[in-house]
Amino acid sequence: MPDQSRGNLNSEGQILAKDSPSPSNQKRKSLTSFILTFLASFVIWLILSGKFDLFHISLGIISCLIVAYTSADLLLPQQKLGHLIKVWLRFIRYLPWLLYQIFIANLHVMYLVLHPRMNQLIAPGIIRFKSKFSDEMSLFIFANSITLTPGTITVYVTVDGNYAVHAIDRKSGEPLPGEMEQRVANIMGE
Amino acid sequence: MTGMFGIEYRPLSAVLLPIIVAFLILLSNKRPNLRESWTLLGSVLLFLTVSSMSPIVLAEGPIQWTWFNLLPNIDFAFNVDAFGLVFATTSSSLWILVSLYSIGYMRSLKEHAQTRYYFCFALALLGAIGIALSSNLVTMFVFYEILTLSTYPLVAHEESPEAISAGHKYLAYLLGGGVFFLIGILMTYLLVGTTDFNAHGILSPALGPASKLTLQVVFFCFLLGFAKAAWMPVHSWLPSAMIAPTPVSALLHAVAVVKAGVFGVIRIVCYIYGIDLMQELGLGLALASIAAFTIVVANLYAIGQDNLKRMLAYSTINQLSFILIAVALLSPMAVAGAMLHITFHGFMKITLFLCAGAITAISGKKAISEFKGLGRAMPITMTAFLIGAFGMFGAPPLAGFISKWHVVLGAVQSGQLVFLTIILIGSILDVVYFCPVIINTFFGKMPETETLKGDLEEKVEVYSEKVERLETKRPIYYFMIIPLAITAVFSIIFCILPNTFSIYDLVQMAVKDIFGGM
Amino acid sequence: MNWQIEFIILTMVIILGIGAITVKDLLGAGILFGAYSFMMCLLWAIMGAVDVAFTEASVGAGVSTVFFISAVFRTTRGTKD
Amino acid sequence: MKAFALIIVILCAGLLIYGTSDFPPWSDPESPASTHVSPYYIEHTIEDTSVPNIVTSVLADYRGFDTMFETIVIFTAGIACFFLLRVTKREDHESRLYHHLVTGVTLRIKEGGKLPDESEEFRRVDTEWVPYSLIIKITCRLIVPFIMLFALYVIAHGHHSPGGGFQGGVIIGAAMILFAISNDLRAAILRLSEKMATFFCSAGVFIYAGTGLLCLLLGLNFLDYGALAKILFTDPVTARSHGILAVEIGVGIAVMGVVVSIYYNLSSAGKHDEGL
Amino acid sequence: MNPGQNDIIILMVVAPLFASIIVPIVGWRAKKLCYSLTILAVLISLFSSLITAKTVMNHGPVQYYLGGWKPPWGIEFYIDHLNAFIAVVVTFISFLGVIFSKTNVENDLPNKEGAFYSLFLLLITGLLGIVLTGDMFNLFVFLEVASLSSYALIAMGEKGAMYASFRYLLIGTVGASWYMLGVGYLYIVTGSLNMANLSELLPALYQSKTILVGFAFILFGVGIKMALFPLHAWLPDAYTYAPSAVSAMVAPLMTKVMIYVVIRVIFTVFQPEFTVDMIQATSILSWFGVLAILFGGIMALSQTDFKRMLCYIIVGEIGYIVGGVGIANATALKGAIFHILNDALMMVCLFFVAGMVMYRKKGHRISDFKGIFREMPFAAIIFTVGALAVIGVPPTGGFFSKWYLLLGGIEAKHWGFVVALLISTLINVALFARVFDKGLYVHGHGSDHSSESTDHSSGTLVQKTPLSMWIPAVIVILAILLAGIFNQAILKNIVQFAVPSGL
Amino acid sequence: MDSIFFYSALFFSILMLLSLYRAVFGPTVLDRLVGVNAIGSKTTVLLILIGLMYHRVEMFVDIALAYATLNFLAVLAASRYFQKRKGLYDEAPTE
Amino acid sequence: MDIVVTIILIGGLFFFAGGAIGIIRLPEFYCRLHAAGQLDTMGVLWTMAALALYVLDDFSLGAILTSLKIILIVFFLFITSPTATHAIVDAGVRAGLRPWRKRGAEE
Amino acid sequence: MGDLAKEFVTTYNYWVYIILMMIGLYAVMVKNNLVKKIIGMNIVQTAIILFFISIGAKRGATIPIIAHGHNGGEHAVHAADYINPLPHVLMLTAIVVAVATLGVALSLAIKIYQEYGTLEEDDIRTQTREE
Repeated sequence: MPDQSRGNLNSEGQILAKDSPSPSNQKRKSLTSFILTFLASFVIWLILSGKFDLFHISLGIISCLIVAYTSADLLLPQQKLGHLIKVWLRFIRYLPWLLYQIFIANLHVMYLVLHPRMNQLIAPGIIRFKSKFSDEMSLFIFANSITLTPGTITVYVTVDGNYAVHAIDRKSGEPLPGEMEQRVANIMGE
Repeated sequence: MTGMFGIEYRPLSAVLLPIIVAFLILLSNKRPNLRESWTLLGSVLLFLTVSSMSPIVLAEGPIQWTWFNLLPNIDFAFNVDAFGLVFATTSSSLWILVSLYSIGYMRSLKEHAQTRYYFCFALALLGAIGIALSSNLVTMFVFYEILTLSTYPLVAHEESPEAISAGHKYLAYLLGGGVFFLIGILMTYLLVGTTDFNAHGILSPALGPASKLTLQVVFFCFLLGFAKAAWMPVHSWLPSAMIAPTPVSALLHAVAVVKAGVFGVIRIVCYIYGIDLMQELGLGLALASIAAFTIVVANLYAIGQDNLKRMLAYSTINQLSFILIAVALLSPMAVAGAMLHITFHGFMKITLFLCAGAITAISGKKAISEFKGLGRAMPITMTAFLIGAFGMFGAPPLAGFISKWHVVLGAVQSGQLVFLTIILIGSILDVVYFCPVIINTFFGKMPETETLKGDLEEKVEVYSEKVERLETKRPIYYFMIIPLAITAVFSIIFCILPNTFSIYDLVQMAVKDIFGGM
Repeated sequence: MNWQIEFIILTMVIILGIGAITVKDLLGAGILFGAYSFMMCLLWAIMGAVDVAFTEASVGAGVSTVFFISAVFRTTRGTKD
Repeated sequence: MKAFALIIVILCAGLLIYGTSDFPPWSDPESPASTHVSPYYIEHTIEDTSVPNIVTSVLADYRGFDTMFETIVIFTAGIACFFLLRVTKREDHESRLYHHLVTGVTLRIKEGGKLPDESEEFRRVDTEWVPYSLIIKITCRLIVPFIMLFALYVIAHGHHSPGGGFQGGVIIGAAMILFAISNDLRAAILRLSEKMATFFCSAGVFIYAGTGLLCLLLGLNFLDYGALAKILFTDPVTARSHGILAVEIGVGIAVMGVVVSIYYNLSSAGKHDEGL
Repeated sequence: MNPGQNDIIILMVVAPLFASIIVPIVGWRAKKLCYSLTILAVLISLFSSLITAKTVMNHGPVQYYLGGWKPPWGIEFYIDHLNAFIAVVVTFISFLGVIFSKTNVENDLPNKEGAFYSLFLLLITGLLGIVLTGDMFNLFVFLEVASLSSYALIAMGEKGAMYASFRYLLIGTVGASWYMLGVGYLYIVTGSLNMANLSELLPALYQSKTILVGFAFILFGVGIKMALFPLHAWLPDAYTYAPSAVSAMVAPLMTKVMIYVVIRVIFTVFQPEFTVDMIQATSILSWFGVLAILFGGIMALSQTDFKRMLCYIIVGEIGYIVGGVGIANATALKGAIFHILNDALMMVCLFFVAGMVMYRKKGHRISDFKGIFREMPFAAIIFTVGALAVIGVPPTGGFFSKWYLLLGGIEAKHWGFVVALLISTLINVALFARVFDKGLYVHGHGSDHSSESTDHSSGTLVQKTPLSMWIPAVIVILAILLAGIFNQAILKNIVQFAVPSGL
Repeated sequence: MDSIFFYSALFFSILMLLSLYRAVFGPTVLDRLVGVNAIGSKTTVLLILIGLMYHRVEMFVDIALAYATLNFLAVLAASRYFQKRKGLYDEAPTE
Repeated sequence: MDIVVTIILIGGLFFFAGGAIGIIRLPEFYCRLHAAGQLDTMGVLWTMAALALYVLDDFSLGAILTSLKIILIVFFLFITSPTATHAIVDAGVRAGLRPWRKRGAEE
Repeated sequence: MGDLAKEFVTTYNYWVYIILMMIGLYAVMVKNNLVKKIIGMNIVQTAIILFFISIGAKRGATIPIIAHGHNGGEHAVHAADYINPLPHVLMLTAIVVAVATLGVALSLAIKIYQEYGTLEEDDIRTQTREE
């Protein structure tokens, strides 16, 4: 809970809050992530640029090198190559389901919004639960999936997997964590 | 002749000398002896330079010296003509005496800020000499302003609130006048495109394009500009400036400031407007009326004064207007008298002031009613005072007689009998206000408590119990006595030998230039 | 060709402008000013000034709003008017 | 005061409306503004500079001097913010919270306790510190490289599409700001130190002005990129195009540095601590 | 003319520019080096401005095409006699200002030398750019460079400077925006931004209301920046609280350069037949000048702070110049242009004095001037010369510009201006007499201690004014005197030709 | 097709007016933020629609992208304020 | 093709309209966020899809790249939009904004 | 649609810029809070940018980037086909100036807040007067 971070702090060296180790100042410059970042950014560059003459390509290479040099540790902090590809493939498999869920839930919210007696239908409330994830990335994907699914918004996530979700009515809040958690766990191979 | 002391460079060196002296004074501010010797040296050199020019001017005519171009058709130039030389000689010769006197006065009173005093004094002399020698109005204006500004710290030297307010009054009158002077110069420049002095006037060509009224207004601008001449509505700075130390008053009244004023008026009347134009515009009459009014009123003021210095101030106003009236008569004799009176009045008035200063410095008295019996205590001083006072109303063996005589002749010459009467009345009133002083000093009795015995030395002995400083600084007391004795002597000499320092010749030459003959 | 859109957006610009200076909360004013910049950006895109729109999008929407918020963060939010 | 201001405002409005009445019709192709100078730019941009984006060619070449000083304006702003806000002294009572990077634990050191050095392991945290949201952090981690790439693309393709040095520079700066917001200012400063940002400000302007000076040294007028043909071994038109690119890169670097520098100083009021 | 001579023009702007880029970087390592680099850059600028002025005097106006593009399309530097003259003034004054700034920066702004000198140089760059450019919009950009740096510099002064600078920023930005609006109005009917081109295109459109409004807004905008009387409210606070080195530099230059812009706009972009004859803008302007003179003088009288008094004097002096421009005959304009030089010199001189007094006595109220003639005699001399120049006492330059202004006023029969000028002279006397009194007369009534004793004690107790304050001050009083003595040389060679044709 | 784009663009602008209500009259700052965020997402689409109407959509895509990025930045910064400064009601008087 | 595009576009508009109405109608801040955050995201998805399809109509390399760019925008928005929503909620919670409760509900 | 309405609509840009400018000016003069003043100042600047961009508008023209597909290098480029680019260039500069001014103004506001503890103008004035 964020509010607890300013508790009664007297003893020397008391732990105030546990936070993820910041990737930014640990100079883990691995070659793999550098190359991967370079390749990824170069693909995006080609999409953006749309010019395939030598001059622009070389500009692109220089730009991608700069990006890879400066932010490889941001984009891909620690994953192994094989793992990464698997995750991506699974993520793409996950997307249609997510889109479908979003669409369904959207219709629900539309119904709520356009209903003349809206105030009686909605019943906002905060749901708290603990998920089984420990990996940041899966926490993140799960949290964003929850937010994307209308009717629910992630209020906060902690590193150890505590979630608080705001739901607009009972129906939206009920399925959590449920199926979605399972699918996200599948992606990350947990 | 070549070199720095060639004839053509003498005007320049006359102007540069005070500047050099001023800065030498400033540099040697920690060493009083050195500082004062610079002053003396400078004044002597200046006098030599100026007086060395008069034979040349008399023989070969004016010395021209152009330095650089200030404005189109206006150069920063000097033109040493006879009239200018009269004024220059007067002021430079008096500087020597005033410097001597200052040393005595300042040291005996242990005045503060002496460096500033000598510095400003030198600059004031620069102003006076510059005014005398300048060849056009703009150059004159430069020096006129220098004179005004450099005398301001002198007037307020005492640094008391009254002194400072007197200084402010002084500045306000003179710089305010300076503004009008500037307008006059501007109008002159606009009308005729030049401001060079010419013995026949330069403004007469302007009569066509510009109306008479314009020229008359311009004349009054000039007249206001020369508020230094202390004619009556703009005189009140002069009595209040009396708060200054006596040598400064001497400088103001006798040497530089007021003389610069009347000098300027004469320059305007004779060299800018010219006699003919003055007559045509009827300005002579106007000027004479103002001056006549001033003479009468100033005399009446003077009679009522109890403070000696204030009385002398009104006396000065009166005498200055006498010069103005003489000029305004526009006859050769009168103008010659006016020019002579500049010099003669300078010498006589300085005598009076130095006496007044000596009285104050020694006895600490300022009011005339307290002067009883001083004549016996300070015989030299009071004799000199007597000479000065009689000179003022033109008693025969004294210098004032010569100039007054010329003026009276001039008045007759021009047929202005009204003004003749006023001149005479003025002279008589002079006697009236000097009487109390003379009577008090020579016939009054000193009060019991302050009885002085014997001559000056004994007096100093007596006072030594009360005032310590007089005793300790006794030798410099002579610095005060000697100058006033010298001036008193000169007041007599000028009557007997009017051509001392070639003054008379120079005046005659000037008048000849203006009128083409006496 | 599309003056109607322009008309609406110009009206919005005025509303946002007035809003930004009347809101009694500096943070709100900053946010509304950001929205004002959005509208300006849109307006310029409609008028065909793409480069200006781009600049306004990056400057007005992004940087200047952030600057405002930083400044409000470092000073105070309350205001009398 | 209000009434007075209202009067002035209404007077100004009246004056402006008065002036508006003589305007040429709105969006008129025949108006003087569209027929006097600007057609030259439109018709000659390809043959003079081979840059299709007329705005870029006018900005960086025809009126390149303007743009140079536009860069200087922003440089001035950066230096001015630094000059106004930066404080180097720090009160000691503030330096009590520390972040242990390896474990991600935040510590508070009691009064009199030994303060750890700022090092790889420990980092000072300020009293206003609050834990940063995981979601925001990861999102920013993912999109910052993308934004930077996009910004570089914008700079590099200023010739052909809208954008250019200024916009690109601002977007890179925005990426840095995003990073600073999602983590904290110290993390951002560790990536791009203040001195580095200042150096970028100067370097960007230096590239621009240096290009101009190079042209001067090569014998043509200041900022006449045609002179660069001598060292690029191309024809003057291509040289101009490349000159424009160089200039845009300069602008981009400078603007990035300035935006970052201003943000650093504004968000922490010059103390360079926690920031927004 | 060979191209090498022309290149020197751009050096004038580029030298301080490059220095300003390098200085903040250099400031990390070697703080001392910043100062010398700055001086070097300004010196280069000064020399190139002198050479340019010489070229202009010998060969007539010079053009420099930036980027090699011809004027209506590209930006040009167009330098005629007026420009060249003002450019020399700007570089000269900034040279002195830079020298003067040393102690002020070291004492008051530790660790920020690099940024300070950088901003200082940017200010100079901006001002020079305004003077040299021949393009209306480019002028705006330079204006902003100069303004932004001056806001920052002013804000680092004593307490109160922040708020003053903030107000200056608001008003200044609105002024600059108005200027730009005016340029837009001109652009919408002509389609051009180049001054020379505009002056060719505009005569056909003189009947247009748009032109009139554009002209009005340009004047409003520039009027705010130059603190013309009703729009001057920002000036006194800003320049009073600014650091002494900054006010010594900004106060003389900023307003003067803006007046240059006014002259440019009125007489070059618009021709005199429009501004003088058709809409009578100049006569309105001259009356504003009159008001400014009187208002500045009266407000200055009521101040107790020396720098604030100087600020109001500046307001008055702007009135002089604007009035001279407004009278719009050759003589008055000559006086106005010459007064730009003189005013800049005397203001820099007086602000130097304020800086010296600030350095010694940690204050710049008039009461802090007590006894400066004894304690800091050379500062007193500098002050005296500056004061005399402001009053307009002959051997100083101030007299001669006033002379021409008066002459022009009388020629044009603009008596209001003449009277205002004369009254203001007297007011100036009163102003400086107050300071003189404080400085000269320390003893008051009944002086107990003799002068010699004070002389000795004062020298040892207080720290000496450093050399870096001395040299510029001495140069500036020499310049004031020389400007007076050689005024004919200046007027005949440059200023005379700077007066626009058609007058 | 142009007319469809035009009318949808018009529709978008009207929707933006609706969101504007929240932005201007939102009782709390966060409501304003919501409104502005909603306006931002609509604007992104609107920009591309304008591009289509100019038939130069490739030029407008970049702007839309930059816009989306920076809108996100602004929202993040504003919300960041509240993460650090408590008291939505304390400091700012709300209507 | 045009018809498909039109239909999808209108679908997107529908979602957007829902979002806009929701923002106005819903009673409190957290609920409004639901409408603003998610319905808009959906709307963006649909409209962008329509536009990408339309661009793809003129089948060339440039068109493909443009539609790819549009998809990139959508992708981008899908990452940022929930994050932004979350940030606002987080801000609301930390700022101490109480969630709205139905009158009489639960307590 | 009547002529008057048409006139109004076609010059709507100019009306709006005048209104915005006046809003900004009013804010600068009257508003008590310094940040509000800064916002007003920025609104003035944007209003002027709006004015300039309106100058550049051209009926029936496209954005000022030469299109490759339609008329590339070999074809002549017609000036009437492209919107006037010059005001855009000028306004790019103006936007940059605006943001630079904004940065400096906000720094000053922060400093003023540190010095006086308030951003309200009247409070600052009272404090200054009390000294």
